[in-house]
Amino acid sequence: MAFAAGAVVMIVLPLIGLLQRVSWSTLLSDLSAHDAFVALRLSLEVSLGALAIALVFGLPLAWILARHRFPGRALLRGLVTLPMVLPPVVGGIALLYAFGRRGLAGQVIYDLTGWRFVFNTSGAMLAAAFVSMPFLIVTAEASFRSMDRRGEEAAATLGASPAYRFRRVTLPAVAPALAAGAALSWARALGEFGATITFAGNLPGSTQTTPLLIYLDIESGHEATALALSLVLLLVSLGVLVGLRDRWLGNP
Amino acid sequence: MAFAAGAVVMIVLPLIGLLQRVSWSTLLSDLSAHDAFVALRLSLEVSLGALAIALVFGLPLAWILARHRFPGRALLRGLVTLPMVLPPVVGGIALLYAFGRRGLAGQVIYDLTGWRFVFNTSGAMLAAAFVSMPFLIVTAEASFRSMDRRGEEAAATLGASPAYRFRRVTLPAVAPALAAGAALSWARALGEFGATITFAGNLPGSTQTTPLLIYLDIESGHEATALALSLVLLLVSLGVLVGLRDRWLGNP
Amino acid sequence: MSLSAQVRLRLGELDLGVDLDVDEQAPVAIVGPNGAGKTTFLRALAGLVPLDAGRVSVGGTVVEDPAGQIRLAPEERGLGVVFQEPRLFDHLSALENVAFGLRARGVSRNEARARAEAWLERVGLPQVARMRPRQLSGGQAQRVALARALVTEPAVLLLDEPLAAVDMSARAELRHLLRQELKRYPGVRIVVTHDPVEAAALAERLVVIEEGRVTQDGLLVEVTAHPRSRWVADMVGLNLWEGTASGTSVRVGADATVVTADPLEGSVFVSFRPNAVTLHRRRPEGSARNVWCLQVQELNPTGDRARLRLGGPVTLVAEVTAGAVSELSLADGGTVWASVKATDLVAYPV
Amino acid sequence: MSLSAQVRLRLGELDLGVDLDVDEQAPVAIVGPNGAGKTTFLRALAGLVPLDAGRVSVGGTVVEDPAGQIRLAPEERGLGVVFQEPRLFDHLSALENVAFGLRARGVSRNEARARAEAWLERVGLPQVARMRPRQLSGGQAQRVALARALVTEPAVLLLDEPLAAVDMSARAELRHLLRQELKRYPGVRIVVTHDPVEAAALAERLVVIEEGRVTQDGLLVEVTAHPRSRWVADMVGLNLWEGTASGTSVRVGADATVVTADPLEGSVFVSFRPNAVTLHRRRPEGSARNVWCLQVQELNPTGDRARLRLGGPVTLVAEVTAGAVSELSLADGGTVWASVKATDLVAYPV
Amino acid sequence: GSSSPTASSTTSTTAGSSPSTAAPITGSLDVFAAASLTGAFNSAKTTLARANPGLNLTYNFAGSNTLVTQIQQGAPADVFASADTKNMDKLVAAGLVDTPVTFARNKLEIAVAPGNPKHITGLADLAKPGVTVVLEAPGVPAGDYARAVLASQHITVRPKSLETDVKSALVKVTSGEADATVVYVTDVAAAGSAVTGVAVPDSLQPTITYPIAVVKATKNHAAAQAFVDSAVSGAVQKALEAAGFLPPQ
Ligand SMILES: Nc1ncnc2c1ncn2[C@@H]1O[C@H](COP(=O)(O)OP(=O)(O)OP(=O)(O)O)[C@@H](O)[C@H]1O
Ligand SMILES: Nc1ncnc2c1ncn2[C@@H]1O[C@H](COP(=O)(O)OP(=O)(O)OP(=O)(O)O)[C@@H](O)[C@H]1O
Ligand SMILES: [Mg+2]
Ligand SMILES: [Mg+2]
Repeated sequence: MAFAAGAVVMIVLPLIGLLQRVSWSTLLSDLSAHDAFVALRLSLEVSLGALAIALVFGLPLAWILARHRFPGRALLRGLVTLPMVLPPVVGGIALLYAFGRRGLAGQVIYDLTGWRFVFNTSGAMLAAAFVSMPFLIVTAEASFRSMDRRGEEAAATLGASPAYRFRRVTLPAVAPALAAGAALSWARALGEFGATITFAGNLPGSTQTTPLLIYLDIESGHEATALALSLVLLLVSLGVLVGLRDRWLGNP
Repeated sequence: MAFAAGAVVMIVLPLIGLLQRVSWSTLLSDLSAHDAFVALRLSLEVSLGALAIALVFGLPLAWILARHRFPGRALLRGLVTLPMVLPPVVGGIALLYAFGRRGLAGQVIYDLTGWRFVFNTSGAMLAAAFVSMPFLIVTAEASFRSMDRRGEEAAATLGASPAYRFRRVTLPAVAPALAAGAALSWARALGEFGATITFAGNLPGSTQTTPLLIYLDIESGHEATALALSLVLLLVSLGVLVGLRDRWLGNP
Repeated sequence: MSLSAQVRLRLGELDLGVDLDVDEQAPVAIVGPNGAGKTTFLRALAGLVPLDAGRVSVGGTVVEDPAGQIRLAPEERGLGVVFQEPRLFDHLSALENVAFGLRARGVSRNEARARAEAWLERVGLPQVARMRPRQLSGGQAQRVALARALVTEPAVLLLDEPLAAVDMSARAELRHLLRQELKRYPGVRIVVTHDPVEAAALAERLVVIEEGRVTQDGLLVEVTAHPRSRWVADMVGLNLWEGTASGTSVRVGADATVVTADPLEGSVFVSFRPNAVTLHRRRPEGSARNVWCLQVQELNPTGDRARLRLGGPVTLVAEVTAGAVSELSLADGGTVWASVKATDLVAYPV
Repeated sequence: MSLSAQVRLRLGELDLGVDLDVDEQAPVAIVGPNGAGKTTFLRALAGLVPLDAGRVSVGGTVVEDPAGQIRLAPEERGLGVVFQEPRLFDHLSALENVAFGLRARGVSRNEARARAEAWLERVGLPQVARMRPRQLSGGQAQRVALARALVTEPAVLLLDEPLAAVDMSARAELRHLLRQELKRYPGVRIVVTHDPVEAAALAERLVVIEEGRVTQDGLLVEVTAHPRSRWVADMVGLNLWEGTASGTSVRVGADATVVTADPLEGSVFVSFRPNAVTLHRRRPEGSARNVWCLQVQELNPTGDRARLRLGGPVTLVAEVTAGAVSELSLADGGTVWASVKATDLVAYPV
Repeated sequence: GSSSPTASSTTSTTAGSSPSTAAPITGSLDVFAAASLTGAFNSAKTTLARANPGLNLTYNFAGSNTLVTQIQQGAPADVFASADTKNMDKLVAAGLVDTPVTFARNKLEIAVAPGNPKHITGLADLAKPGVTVVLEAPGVPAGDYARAVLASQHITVRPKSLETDVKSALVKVTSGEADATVVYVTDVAAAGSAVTGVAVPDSLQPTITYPIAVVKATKNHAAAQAFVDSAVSGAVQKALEAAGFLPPQ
């Protein structure tokens, strides 16, 4: 109990500190003065896009890592967590090497389709997905692994195909853990900064997400604006997390 | 299957890109030339310290959030995820407001004990714990919530106290999810950069963790060294994650 | 040490209102239909579901009283429960499962092991000591759960269908063991069971719960001899009719009146054993007034006998020897004459 | 449509080697002690545990053959399973649980609902349709699971103790329902049960599995009349001795020889019904040679009769009327003379 | 002989030909600029937009080093404005930019808490016991400049932390963790009342120049060149001066 309070203090006190320093009188003008709303909209778009990517690509990977045996599985399982460890700037550089116009895959894609990720909202999504997908994968994998499989067996004997089983039995059973993983992944994507600025650039309206704008505000000495903007970012994510998660998880 | 491969490409290709650019011939000299090993040791120390803090403080909080009803629970549940969303620099500033020498709690602590977190390894740990603890809390809470409680009931009727039950029944039951959460949390702490630099500073041997050193190498144009160092960081965490997790989780 | 419970609670569709006082003299068996609330009642005693109202006290100590804001946690009530499903701890071996309650109570590692081993032996499973629950069969798991609860020797022992998953031969043996254990056990003992043989073997007092209410409560021989509901009659294998008596004549249906030995007035139950029914190919002669021509609705051979469900002006179950079945060439759908002697009919007021 | 299985597999301590051919003529009951491998055998048929060797074919199609690298997934085998535990889907209502298999097979929403509702009604639970599994009692859950498997009408139906959690009165009714369903069911039907009454009601053929091997397989009446193992004898409630015959005299223990009606030579089984035993206060006179003075080890009153376990030069179970118990003033620990007529002893070669 | 990373030979203040009265700039223009130029460049944007209705100007602000990496990786930049010559030289060496010109200079300044509670009057006070100082890390230009100046005056400072950039050094002072640090005058100006500046004598000031160049791969060379010109002596230059930067000369 005391320890839990310690955790709350550790997390909530800094947030209160932030609140204290926000200059409330100039809050609205600080925000409306510049691209704050554009950046916020873009942030939502990019973070939700990254979450979608993580779900579409990461979930099957988590499933395979949890349920199939193949050589190199342990290694792959470790590899997918590495983007979390990589300093974001290095992550951005790595992304450039892979998906930049001159990158391993980027070059091929550019030559074939003329598409490029860099300086493009899709690039910001890719960067956010790169850093946030591991959170979903690791959480989903753990839940796929540890869930009780007797329900799946029963479904199979009732004639349910693997896909039907996955949708109607497995997913509902791991929903709480998946929701947590998705929340983690989404929040990480929303706060993503280093990889985005390095890989996707910092263009208002297409790659300048809120954290990038906050960074620029701090760089140019507008700390008050930066804090105001952080506050808005926090409120938005708080709203989403509080509003959605409880409904999603069900209330025990 | 194809989607899973997509996820692997998205994550592994950038890592391959990094590998390609590392200048292997000068790798060792790049690393030994400067404080690389000091920084690596410090990184391990700080990230493990942060993990310990997260476990000691975050686990009880996760338990309370999952199992007790109290007014404001949904809000608190949202609040504890916010450090993930905060751009790291803002996180550092917030930490300064709370635990800096003039901060809300920092002032009190300083006045009473003369202790300060800033410019101090403990500050780096605090910063890392601040950003990484939410990962543990969210994962642990989801697993506490969704676990089958019939075992706990049985333990209670066998005369087990809540603490004994928690240790002998609940923890083993959620071990896989906890391991995943701890891995996420640790990896995030290991990669932590922005909050540390802003809050704790950057002094070799006491607060200069590997990501800070990497960032400085990049800023000062020593990209090769930065990549070499990133590679070492990746290998260390890969070693820990691959080596420990499979053993910890058990192999299904 | 005794248990006194007034349990009032609602849970979903269930409206549970059960009063029960049990002393340590003899084990009590609870029976009742699926969904009657037997498990919920045990859970309420154990503190696993809260009462809405009422009170539970164990040995004079009030362990729960919503009005008085008293509510002890399950582990503070000093009772042991065997659940309907095994609920073993998956990460512990069978032996560690059995030793769990002892370890939780602070018994030393070695002693706990030794006592757990002894109990595994008693439930016939010494060989599974090191196995994990998922390596056990359904019946083995339930037996380990039984050992796990019994080893702690709590003041109150609640058993929810402890033998349901145990195979017939092992059941006889385990029932015997359980009977001995319960007999000499110095505490309150309550067993939920679906099996009348089990109830008879384990308990002297029988409590019937139907739809959340106690419908019968008394000595086993008393309750089984005088069922007061179709369910109880079915359980003990008696035929039961409800009717209106005037003297020795009881009207039990639109077209049916039976004659009993003892005169009564008003609403009565009439019950009789299936083997008190005699079957005949043609209408029997003589003075018997309890005679009907019935249709064979079901014929179940069991060993050297057969049970028949017969319908017509009255509905009854008859038990006859296998020989009689072939002699009378009885078959599903055929008709037969059935008679019961008045002295075999037991009538008692509703 | 028929099922032919040669199942060879090892799982933990279990070494399973069961050959079984079942046609669609009549249901088959499997019985055996806890841990014998009955559940594992059904799981192997269903494709839930892989064979090490052997082969399973359904209606001529090989569904598993390790040597031939053939292994169809459970959902491709077209069979239905009722598991020993309900295994309902927690997030679906009882009705949705029952409709699951139909929906998975592409039956329209409305039709699936209607058929599921009809089945819930048939298992006696129309009122729980909208409830979640955790709101059901143990017995209700198992009945829903039964409906869930039956509604899909698969070519092969595997039932693992379908009635174990069902209360006695509902059990009689459900057993009746299941008997009818299984009777007219046009497929392979295998029921694991611990209850000989259930086996008798549901199946004509009885297969006994002990320690992973088939120890008896035949018509129910045949198997129950001639048990070949202590377990089977216990299950059907017969006394069983193994001994060496020379003519009508069979040596069944160090100090005990019995006389039977039919002469045989060599190793034989001798079995007799508990109610063939007559008890006497003093040594009975006359020519009876099957007479022993035995100790009462256990006395179980069941309704109007009592079962006694007696020990001494031979061990046997006797069934006598309640009247006899009081007449002979029988009690645990006392001694009594027991006799069995030679014509009541059935002897057959091992 | 200071070893500070001063202007390189490739930098010239005379390159560029058009005067500030050139024809309106049109088309789209991507300017990659060091993050420390954010305030000045953004405020110039309004003026430029008014004067050049046909101009679609986009900035991409990031660390100079990041921008170099991006341009090397084929990013669509038209103009690159760097905060130091070292990063610009990388692009010059790679042949990716035209000849750079200097468009701004900066000066070092000591930043202390508002009101200067520790009474710091010059660089020498940074070595006083009881004064907590942070500097930027080696490799960070401001830190290298500061160390060179301190070394030339034989002042030995023991910094509590080697900050990774100017802003985090400044934050240590504004939050009261450090008593003083050495940053650029423009940073002190931008921070407003949060810090007080203590001047470093002009005689000790290193040469701190900001180079700008047209990226060779530009598709709008005219506009790019016009922006470079404006930075040297036009509307952008005015905004820079307002933010505290010194003119190129
Ligand atoms: N958690 C719950 N939520 C809602 N309703 C519940 C819950 N638990 C029990 N019930 C209701 O209580 C009824 C009785 O359940 P209970 O388990 O006590 O029956 P039971 O007598 O033990 O039956 P069985 O013989 O089948 O085990 C159920 O039919 C159900 O409607
Ligand atoms: N997953 C497993 N791992 C190891 N051993 C197992 C596993 N499953 C079953 N066994 C072994 O197989 C034996 C038989 O199990 P099974 O469930 O088939 O028995 P059963 O005949 O159904 O018994 P019951 O009547 O108790 O249900 C068990 O005693 C156990 O030792
Ligand atoms: Mg129950
Ligand atoms: Mg089984």
